[in-house]
Amino acid sequence: MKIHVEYYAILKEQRGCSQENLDTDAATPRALYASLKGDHAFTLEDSDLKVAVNEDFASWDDALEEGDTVVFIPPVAGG
Amino acid sequence: MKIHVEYYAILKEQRGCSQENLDTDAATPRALYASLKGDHAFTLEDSDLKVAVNEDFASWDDALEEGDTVVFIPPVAGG
Amino acid sequence: MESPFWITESPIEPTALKKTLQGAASGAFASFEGWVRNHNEGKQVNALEYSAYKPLAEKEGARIIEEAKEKFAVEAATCVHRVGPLEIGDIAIWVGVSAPHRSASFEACRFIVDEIKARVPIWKREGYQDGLTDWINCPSQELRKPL
Amino acid sequence: MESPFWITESPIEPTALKKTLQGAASGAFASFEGWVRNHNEGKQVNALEYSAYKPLAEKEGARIIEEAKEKFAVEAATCVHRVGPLEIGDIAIWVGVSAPHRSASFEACRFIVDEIKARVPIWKREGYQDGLTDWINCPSQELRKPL
Repeated sequence: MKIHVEYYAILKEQRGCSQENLDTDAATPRALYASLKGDHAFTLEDSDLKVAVNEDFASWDDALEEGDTVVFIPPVAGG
Repeated sequence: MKIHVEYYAILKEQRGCSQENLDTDAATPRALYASLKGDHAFTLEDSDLKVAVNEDFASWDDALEEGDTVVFIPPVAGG
Repeated sequence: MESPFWITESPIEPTALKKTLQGAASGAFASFEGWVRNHNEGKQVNALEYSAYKPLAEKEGARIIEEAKEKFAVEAATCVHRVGPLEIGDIAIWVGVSAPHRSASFEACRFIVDEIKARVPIWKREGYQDGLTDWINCPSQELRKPL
Repeated sequence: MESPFWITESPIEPTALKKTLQGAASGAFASFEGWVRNHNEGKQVNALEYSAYKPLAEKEGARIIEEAKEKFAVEAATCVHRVGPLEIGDIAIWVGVSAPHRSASFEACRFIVDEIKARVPIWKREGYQDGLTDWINCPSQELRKPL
């Protein structure tokens, strides 16, 4: 399944890029993050993050669909 | 005893002037206001007002002294 | 040190006032402006005038700012109140507070506005469409005069 | 209708923003500015950068403003957040709320700032005098890179 992932803030720094297209077996954002965390040694746990799918907040166990854009959201610090 | 009185806001309007010098027997601001209220038909009771003597808040029963400046302060409405 | 509270007859200039509160240690700035409204308690306001007992107003206003600095972790605070005839939309009061953190800036700003409205000898007279006027917070007069 | 919340890379101009909130029925205007400080948690900050996930940040920010309008008797409210490299003293966030009465203006302004800090995907990276950097609110990294 083809998934588009965008990286921001500390994840962008740790991944070394701001976005990529993946071909993945991960059925949910949770599984996708687990796989990426293993590949890239991300320091944040999924419990530190929120997740967005297609430009809105989503649940970690929602089913991913072909062509979805996924963004993992590190702890925010605006203001 | 010579006392200087300044009038502001509704009291200035009801008195028809902004200040005057009085020769009065009133020993306290309370007595002075009672006398002025009778003379000029002020609509406010002393319980509606605060009083200042010589540019700071004072008590209604403080003793007035020769040359004091007295200001009766209607309910405020700044802001 | 200049007084942190004063009465003015000139239009209030928030941008210039804010600059006086800027310090490199301040991360938060809260401010409040009181604007002249076109209505009050259901009546159409078309003229308005503030007056003050200036020496005591400035003394009491400065005390309020000092109290705010004692109560809250504030960097700097200023308040200006305008008097004289004002028009709809004019700024009657400006309060600005800078602080290291936002909580203190909000709380001090609110405290200053509330205390000034309650304690400082400033009065407001409104003129209405029917030609009558009211001294706000004073019992209504039998005889009303045009503003 | 324009969105009441947006992300910008340009300097924030409070005076122009405030004008958009003026209405003849509003008597109270509360605003908040977040300024870049020269220190954070005891460390000297000499560089700072905000970044945002812009589409979701603007969507979530607009939701917060709508919530504020539902919760408080507000006339109008706007918030702008700046991203990119900022310098000490720059405005990172501006929130302005006009309302008929001061309570609602203060409470809505505070609510908006608090919710934006908690919910909107914006990140801050600080650079310190020792050359190290931190992503604020993220566990420290072992390997730190210059900003």
